[in-house]
Amino acid sequence: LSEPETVSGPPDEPECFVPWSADTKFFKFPTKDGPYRIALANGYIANTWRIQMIQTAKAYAAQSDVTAKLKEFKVVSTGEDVPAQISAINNFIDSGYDAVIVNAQNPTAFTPVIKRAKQAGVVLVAFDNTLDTEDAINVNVDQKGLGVLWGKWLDTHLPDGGKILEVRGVPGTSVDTDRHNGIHETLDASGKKWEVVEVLGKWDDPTAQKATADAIAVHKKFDGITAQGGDTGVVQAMIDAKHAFVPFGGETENGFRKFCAKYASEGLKCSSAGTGPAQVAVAIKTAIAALEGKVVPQSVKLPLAVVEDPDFKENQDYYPDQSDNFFVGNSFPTCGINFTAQEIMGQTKENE
Amino acid sequence: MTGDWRYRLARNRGTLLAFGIFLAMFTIYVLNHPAGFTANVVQTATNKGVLLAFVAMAQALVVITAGIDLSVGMIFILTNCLASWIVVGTPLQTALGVAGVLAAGLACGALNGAIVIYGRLQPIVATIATGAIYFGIALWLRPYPGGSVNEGLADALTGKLFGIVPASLAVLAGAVLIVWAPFSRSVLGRAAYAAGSAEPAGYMSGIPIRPAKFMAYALGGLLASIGGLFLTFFTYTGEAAFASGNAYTLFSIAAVVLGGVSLYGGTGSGVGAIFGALAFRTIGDLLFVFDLDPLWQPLFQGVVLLVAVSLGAFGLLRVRSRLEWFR
Amino acid sequence: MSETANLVGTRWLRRVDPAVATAFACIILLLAFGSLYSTNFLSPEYLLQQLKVASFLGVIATGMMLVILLGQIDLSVPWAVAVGGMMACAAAAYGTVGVYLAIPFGVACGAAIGLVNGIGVAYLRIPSMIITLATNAVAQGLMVVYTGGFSPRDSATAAMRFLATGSLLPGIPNAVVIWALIGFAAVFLLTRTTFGRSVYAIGNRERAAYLSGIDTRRIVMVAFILSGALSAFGGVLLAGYASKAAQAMGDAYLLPAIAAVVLGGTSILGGRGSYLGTIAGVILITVLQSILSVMQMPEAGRQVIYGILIVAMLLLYGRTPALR
Amino acid sequence: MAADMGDARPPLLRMEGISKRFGGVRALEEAELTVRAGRIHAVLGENGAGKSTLIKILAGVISPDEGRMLLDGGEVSFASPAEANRAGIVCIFQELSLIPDLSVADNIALFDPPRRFGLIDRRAQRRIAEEALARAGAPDIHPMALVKDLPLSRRQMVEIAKSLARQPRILILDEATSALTAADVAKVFSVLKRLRSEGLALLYISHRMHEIAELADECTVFRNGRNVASYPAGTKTDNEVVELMIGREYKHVFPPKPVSPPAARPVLECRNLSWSERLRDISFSVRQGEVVGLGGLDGQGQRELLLALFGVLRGCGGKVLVNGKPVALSSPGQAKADGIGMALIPEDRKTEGLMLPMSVRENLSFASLDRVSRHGLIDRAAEDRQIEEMVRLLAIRAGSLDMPVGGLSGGNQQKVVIAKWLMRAPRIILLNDPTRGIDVGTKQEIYQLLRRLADAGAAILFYSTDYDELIGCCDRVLVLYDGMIKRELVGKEITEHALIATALNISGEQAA
Ligand SMILES: Nc1ncnc2c1ncn2[C@@H]1O[C@H](COP(=O)(O)OP(=O)(O)OP(=O)(O)O)[C@@H](O)[C@H]1O
Ligand SMILES: Nc1ncnc2c1ncn2[C@@H]1O[C@H](COP(=O)(O)OP(=O)(O)OP(=O)(O)O)[C@@H](O)[C@H]1O
Ligand SMILES: [Mg+2]
Ligand SMILES: [Mg+2]
Repeated sequence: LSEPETVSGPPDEPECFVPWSADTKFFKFPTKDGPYRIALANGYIANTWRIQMIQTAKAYAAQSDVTAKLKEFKVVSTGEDVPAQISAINNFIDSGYDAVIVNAQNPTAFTPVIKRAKQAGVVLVAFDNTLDTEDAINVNVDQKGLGVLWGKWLDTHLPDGGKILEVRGVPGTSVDTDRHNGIHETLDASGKKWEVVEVLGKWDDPTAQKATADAIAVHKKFDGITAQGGDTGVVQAMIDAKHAFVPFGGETENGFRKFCAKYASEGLKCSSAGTGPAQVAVAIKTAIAALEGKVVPQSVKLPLAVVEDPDFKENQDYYPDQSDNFFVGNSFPTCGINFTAQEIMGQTKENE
Repeated sequence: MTGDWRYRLARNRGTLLAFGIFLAMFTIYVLNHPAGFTANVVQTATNKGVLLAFVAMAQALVVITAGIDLSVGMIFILTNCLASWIVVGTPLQTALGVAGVLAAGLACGALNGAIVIYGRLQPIVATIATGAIYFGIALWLRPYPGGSVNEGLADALTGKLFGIVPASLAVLAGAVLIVWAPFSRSVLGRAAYAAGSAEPAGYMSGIPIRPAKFMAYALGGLLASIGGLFLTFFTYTGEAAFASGNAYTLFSIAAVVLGGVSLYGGTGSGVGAIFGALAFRTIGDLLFVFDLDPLWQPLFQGVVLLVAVSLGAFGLLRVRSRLEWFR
Repeated sequence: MSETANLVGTRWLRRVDPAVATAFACIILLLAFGSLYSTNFLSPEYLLQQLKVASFLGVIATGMMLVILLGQIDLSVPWAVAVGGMMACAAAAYGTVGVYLAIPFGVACGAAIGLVNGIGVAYLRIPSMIITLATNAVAQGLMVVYTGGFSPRDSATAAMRFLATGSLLPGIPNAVVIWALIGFAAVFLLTRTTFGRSVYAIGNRERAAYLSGIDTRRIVMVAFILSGALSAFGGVLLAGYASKAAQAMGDAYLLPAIAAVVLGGTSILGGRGSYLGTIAGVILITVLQSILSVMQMPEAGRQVIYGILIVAMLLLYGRTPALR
Repeated sequence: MAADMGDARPPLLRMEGISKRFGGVRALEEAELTVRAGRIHAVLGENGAGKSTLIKILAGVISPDEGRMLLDGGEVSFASPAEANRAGIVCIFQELSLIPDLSVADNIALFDPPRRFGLIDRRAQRRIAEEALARAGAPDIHPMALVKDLPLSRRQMVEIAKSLARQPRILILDEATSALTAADVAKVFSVLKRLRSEGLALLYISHRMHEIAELADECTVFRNGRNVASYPAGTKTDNEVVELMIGREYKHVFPPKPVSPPAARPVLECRNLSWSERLRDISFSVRQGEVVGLGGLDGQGQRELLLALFGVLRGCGGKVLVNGKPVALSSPGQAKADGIGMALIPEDRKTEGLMLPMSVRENLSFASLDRVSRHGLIDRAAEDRQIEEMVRLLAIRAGSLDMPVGGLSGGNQQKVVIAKWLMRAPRIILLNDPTRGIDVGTKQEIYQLLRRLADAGAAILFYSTDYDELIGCCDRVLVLYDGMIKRELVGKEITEHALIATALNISGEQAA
């Protein structure tokens, strides 16, 4: 069988395939001849992030150097149901695909399917919502690091500590937990006096906005805010409630960055960092590299796309003409991946 | 008797239609599948379908009494989370764990039944509320996805018998034999049908309406927990996934309707609901064999569902008396 | 003679519905309980903020109530809301005419979803629970295709912002005024028009209504169109509130809308219920969600308490009469 | 002979001082009833007299506010119909208690089905059902047919078979024969008489005097919730009984017919109407001022004919003319519209005539909403005016016009159904067995009303299962058999003999 060899680094393109940590393993799969059949097993689809991700995947697969290596690139979205996604992967394995890329609905549920992929010699690459396993490749964003970044941002801008509003994501997900822990560990480590009010925003603008509005109505004043998603809604709630602008650690929504640029002078000092949907391209790249027999880390650490006040630049860090829901972190220069907003969202339009 | 078959056919028309729809769609599916009609393909489809089949059968029991259980999805999720804690260890521990999970499902169903019947609340809202409670408990059990399950048992029950027959299908058949068949032929089951068809008339006829409804809800919880157990076997973990709980609830309603169970109560069968669930699942599988643009997939699924549920409307063409529009 | 006159005179007495009164009492109880945590729960800003947020749910629940009165249900609310918001914003991309027509266009798209539901339920006799589920899936599919394909514009127009967050009357958010207007229209429709009378009649016994010469199918269809349109209008307001539209914006409104209508004393089986009750139910649900949110209860506990409170309130006043 | 024995024995059941209120309505006040084994006890009374309420108390459906019941001399009380059943009390309720989605056999064995290993034994159940159906005189009903597919008269037969299968000691029939035709009634009567001879106690409620005369051993008359008289059957004339029931003097039953049938122009004409094997080639006309009856056994297409005229049936062949102009009606809405002016009093008031939980007021004005509204807005003053007029005209007895119509007695509900259509002053009135379950007094009012409407220019088509009615009310009678008009009887030809003979499809000579 064609199980990967575990080798010691360095990886093939060290500036792109950065290992997660010092003790990350490296895989060397038996070389397969191209062109390859690669599948993307997506779960949920009905939000801008996922749609943008799929558009990016198609755009990347359509790039000439990538197309040359692909015989087939198939995408299936199975919705929120984990078993459906598992079945899709099983089907891809049974149908002889060379690699399957997955944005997993659940990090722990794929153990049986990872086993099957391994037996069948199929390269499995997870990204965004990765898998808790050492048997498949993960393309990871440092979620906890993101929390740390936001915590540090608040720490530096609030010398005396203070009252923080933390707008959390979807409870029970590892992303939410990791980010939350990052923020709190950083704040606690600062030794200052913090009071953190947590509300649930569920990574959704209206929900976050409502929760923020309620929190402001009850608590009147916050000294700093951090939100994991739905940040545009959070700022909107501040504006509606005439809450003074305060330092803010948040995600990479275009709308949020528009606000950050506009109100920076009035005190909305932002750190905007996150996990752009373009990471799917890195995942595809990793899968191809693995199939080509190159050495890749079991866990690839993606760079964070960070922009902080006062560096928000029009049409580079944010796009005034694009949708608020658009996610801005679309370039991974170290991997040679650079998409403009137009390339991604306009892709189908040109094709039609 | 000579005329019997006609009545028999009429009685099972919903189930037969569901079977027909399923068969047609599944045939299209395997004919177009790159791997073809292999044991693996069938196993994959079955494992996915059986989960919904259990939940749909649970829903069918309640719907037959003219009720509805909008918490089945959450019972399914809750028992999944519970199973990821307790269905581990030695065979004895595992067995106890399985029993515990089933008991929990039964208890959830019984709570629904008690609130709806003895509290006299409308099932739709009552089960929305209990669904929130079950989800809260599930989240408390599993704040993050994780846990484990007895993998030997899991592999056995999601694998293949004799290398051909999916084991999950056998378990499903077992559940039909052990839960559905006796229910449909028992006095309480008959009373459940009566409750759904004409509750006051049933009461006036002196049959045990309330125990029957209670049993339907309780058994519904039990079947949902078998589903939750299988989810655990299938994924090796537990997860308090709100969206997927809601999705299973809604899917189960679609499945029972496709399976010929009337939402007005009184007619239909658990077997029909199973075929409805399998047919519904095949709609999703069709995505795999047709080369659709990924962004068009949700629309395709929606339209197929719309067409499938509209099939019943063809019967209207035959309606000669407009009064038949109204039940 | 005098006996008959007497009979006519008792009409007003029966209008005081104990369920509605209890629902309002529950709201006060909740707020009193919340004020133990922070007196700000009784502050005018907080209450107005609640009313404003409640008005989105209120608009959506109005349509849901119409449909529930018919003995049906509308599960297409989530994506009808999203379609309303997204299409209104999308229309705004087409010049000044587009901006002008944004709101009517969004509402019309919702009405179109309602039309499909209505045709399915009224003319094809598909159970509403399932046809609306299917149209919801179709609407979702359409929005995914749309978002993926056309680099959509999704920021709200100034008019939408004004409707949702402005305040024409000093101190009172426009959203509340709009809900009040829609509420008045609903009450009028339900109590003073042949349409409203027919809705109740169909909810009780469609066959009898049909044999009385009422075009029951048209009424059912219109009710679904209204429900779709009101959901979409809720989406327009929501987009105005958030100043942009998003796909998932309707997800959080389906179950609360049903719960609000039923907590307000409307029978889920149709034929019985008053709009005043729906108002109470909407405020109740909104305040309950808000208090649980602000009190920083962990999500698990919040869900459990939410569920228990709803069951408790229903047990207080939402019980169906005993068989004997 | 049976009567002598019965008197000597102690009563099987006694109800004493029973009172029951529904809100403000006193349904029963200090009511008494004594039932003896081997006797058929008829209970008579106007609509709303409290008969059904008394029965429901006896059968454990509702509990009395006051009073006690003695069974075999010992005091009993039943918390549910199941308990009453176990004590041997079996009741056929006025609103049937069959389960529409279950088969006939399932229904017959509903209460206590035969079991093997705890599960229902369908084979045995089927045997029981077939036996019971045969005993009830309805072997034509297939045990596997679904009840919802049967016409009302067959359902009543199933209900009777179901009660027989329960081996009752006391059998109660609350208007259980109201939808049956004479042939079925005869079969049921022979069963009941046999049961009497087997020593059962029977309580029989009916508004059909001739049935009571044929069947009862003793009678109790109820008025306004009290038992006003008990007497051995046959000791009072019909007129005396009716006076007891209504508490006032009683005039002749049927209003006089016009001497010669009116020669006015036809308002409603039917030419070669046919529909789906159930109606074949039906042609007739109804003139202004005429009352035309539809006769025949139940289920011979009468109901379909009325529905077809009212625009309910699809795919009808033939032609319908109103006022000489052909019309193609495709809904009741069109049929009632101004140019046509049709009204249909439907068969089943509970599912087709009324919205039971809605108020009397809302039900009364519902068919005339277009008349009391402008641009869809209801003019409440106009609505109230018209409603008051109808309440007065038909003497509808209701605690309040805002009470749910479901709270009225069966007869008053039926009056509401009729009133709701009369409010439109229709010119063509189709009636589908409108006096079923209505007391004699009210029936008489309805007959008067029909005649008055006809005299005022309406054309009336009137289906009834009661031959007396057809004979007393109609100018002509069309007798249907198997979807065809078998014979038209005019004036003096309308006799019980002719009606029955034609209904059974035997020529008059053979019958004689
Ligand atoms: N559930 C109820 N709620 C309110 N009032 C009721 C109810 N049931 C009966 N009544 C009232 O009680 C009185 C007696 O009704 P009951 O049905 O016993 O009359 P009945 O003698 O059977 O008449 P009918 O011959 O018309 O069937 C009526 O005035 C009726 O309106
Ligand atoms: N619901 C029913 N109503 C009336 N008769 C029935 C019903 N079901 C079965 N029977 C009859 O009872 C007899 C024995 O039934 P049996 O136990 O074999 O049921 P069955 O044929 O297995 O029914 P099914 O296949 O519908 O479950 C047969 O003669 C059958 O016609
Ligand atoms: Mg069989
Ligand atoms: Mg009665």
